[in-house]
Amino acid sequence: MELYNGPLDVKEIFGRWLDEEAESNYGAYIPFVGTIRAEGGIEALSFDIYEPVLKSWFDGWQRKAEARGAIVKMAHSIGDVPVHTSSYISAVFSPKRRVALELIDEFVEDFKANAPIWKYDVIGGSRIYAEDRSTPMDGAGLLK
Amino acid sequence: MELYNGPLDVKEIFGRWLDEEAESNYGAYIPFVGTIRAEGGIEALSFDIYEPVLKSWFDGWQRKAEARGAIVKMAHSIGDVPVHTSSYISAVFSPKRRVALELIDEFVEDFKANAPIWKYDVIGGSRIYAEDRSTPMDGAGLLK
Amino acid sequence: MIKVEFLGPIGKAPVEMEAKTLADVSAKLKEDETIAPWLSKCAVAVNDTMVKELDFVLKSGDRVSILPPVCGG
Amino acid sequence: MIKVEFLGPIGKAPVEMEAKTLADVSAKLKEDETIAPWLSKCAVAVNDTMVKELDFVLKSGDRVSILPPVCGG
Repeated sequence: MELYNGPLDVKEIFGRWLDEEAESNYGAYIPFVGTIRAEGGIEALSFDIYEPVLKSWFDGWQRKAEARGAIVKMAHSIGDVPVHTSSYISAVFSPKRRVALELIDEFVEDFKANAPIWKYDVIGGSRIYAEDRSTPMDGAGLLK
Repeated sequence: MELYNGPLDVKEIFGRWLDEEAESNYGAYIPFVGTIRAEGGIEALSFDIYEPVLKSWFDGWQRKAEARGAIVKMAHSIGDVPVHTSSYISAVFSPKRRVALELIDEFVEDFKANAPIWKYDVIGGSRIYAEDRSTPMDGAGLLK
Repeated sequence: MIKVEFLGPIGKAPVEMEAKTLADVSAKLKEDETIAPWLSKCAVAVNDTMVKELDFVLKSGDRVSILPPVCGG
Repeated sequence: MIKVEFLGPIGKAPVEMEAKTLADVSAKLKEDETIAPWLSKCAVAVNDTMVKELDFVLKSGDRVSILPPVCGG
């Protein structure tokens, strides 16, 4: 798991992960690259991350992937990420195509639902919580 | 659609596709990279491609992707591809995560079932048709 | 004494309180008008482990984190 | 006269024949012992378009391709 201030260097990360697993005998490598879309007049998105819980979440996924003979990797931005640059890359390596296609879907969807990351629109220099696009985590409402 | 003699330059292709769509305002980019596994004592896999039908197949997928606001890209090797190098990359770019995750799965699975590409194991310098891993295309058996 | 911290957009400084279980934490946070509206949509971690039981027993020095709705990616 | 070509691993040179429909092609190919075993698992293209109808009408100069089981990737 890798966290960076500002936009990701997508090519460096993709290539380095490829090299890291070059001799691991995986047949399928599926990265998911998330890029900031120009919409709603934003200049950038901005992210807060709570790293200890993110690390636990990621370690749990690493165990789930290993149980299926695969591995997962992940990189995310902290702070401002301008439009048309990337804030998120996750990837699955697996011996088998079918496992890789299923895992990348589950991993990315659970990431959206449960990774402790908060998103803000940056408009006119101010930072506005993207409440309408945010999802309560599993177990939300415990203290209500 | 790109065809190359021998292994793919995965980093070059990944990076060039990223650059090509850098201003297209897609939020999700999912490549699938297929790498030759060391198994069964092979030195390499080798591929024959029938390009005219592959082109039609790919153009059909480009139209299906466009109908969902997305695009697809594809590169494949012709001839010998040594163990631990890559023979196949396909990719989806889409504004939306969900469409991208569904399309990459459908695109890769249909590729395996219907792209006119024949695979051979290269063992001791000879080329042996990978019959047991091959799939009859849609409509097979018409002349039986 | 335990410590309660508010993550991401909640924008409130940590508070310390006496609490034997998360139910006690819930009762105290409901008294805070700026926090009460968040509670129905927030998840909870104790010492960085997600917790889903309201009767979870706290000990002195525990750190309770309040996690509002997320949107990574 | 039409031309029939055999793709990938079939490893046979193209043949020319008279045929009004793909049914005629089928009848003639079944007479060839090296080709007959492939027919149940091969798909067919005419002039590079996949065809799924046995009564597909051929015209002189058409090119029929026999496509054995595939495995790209």
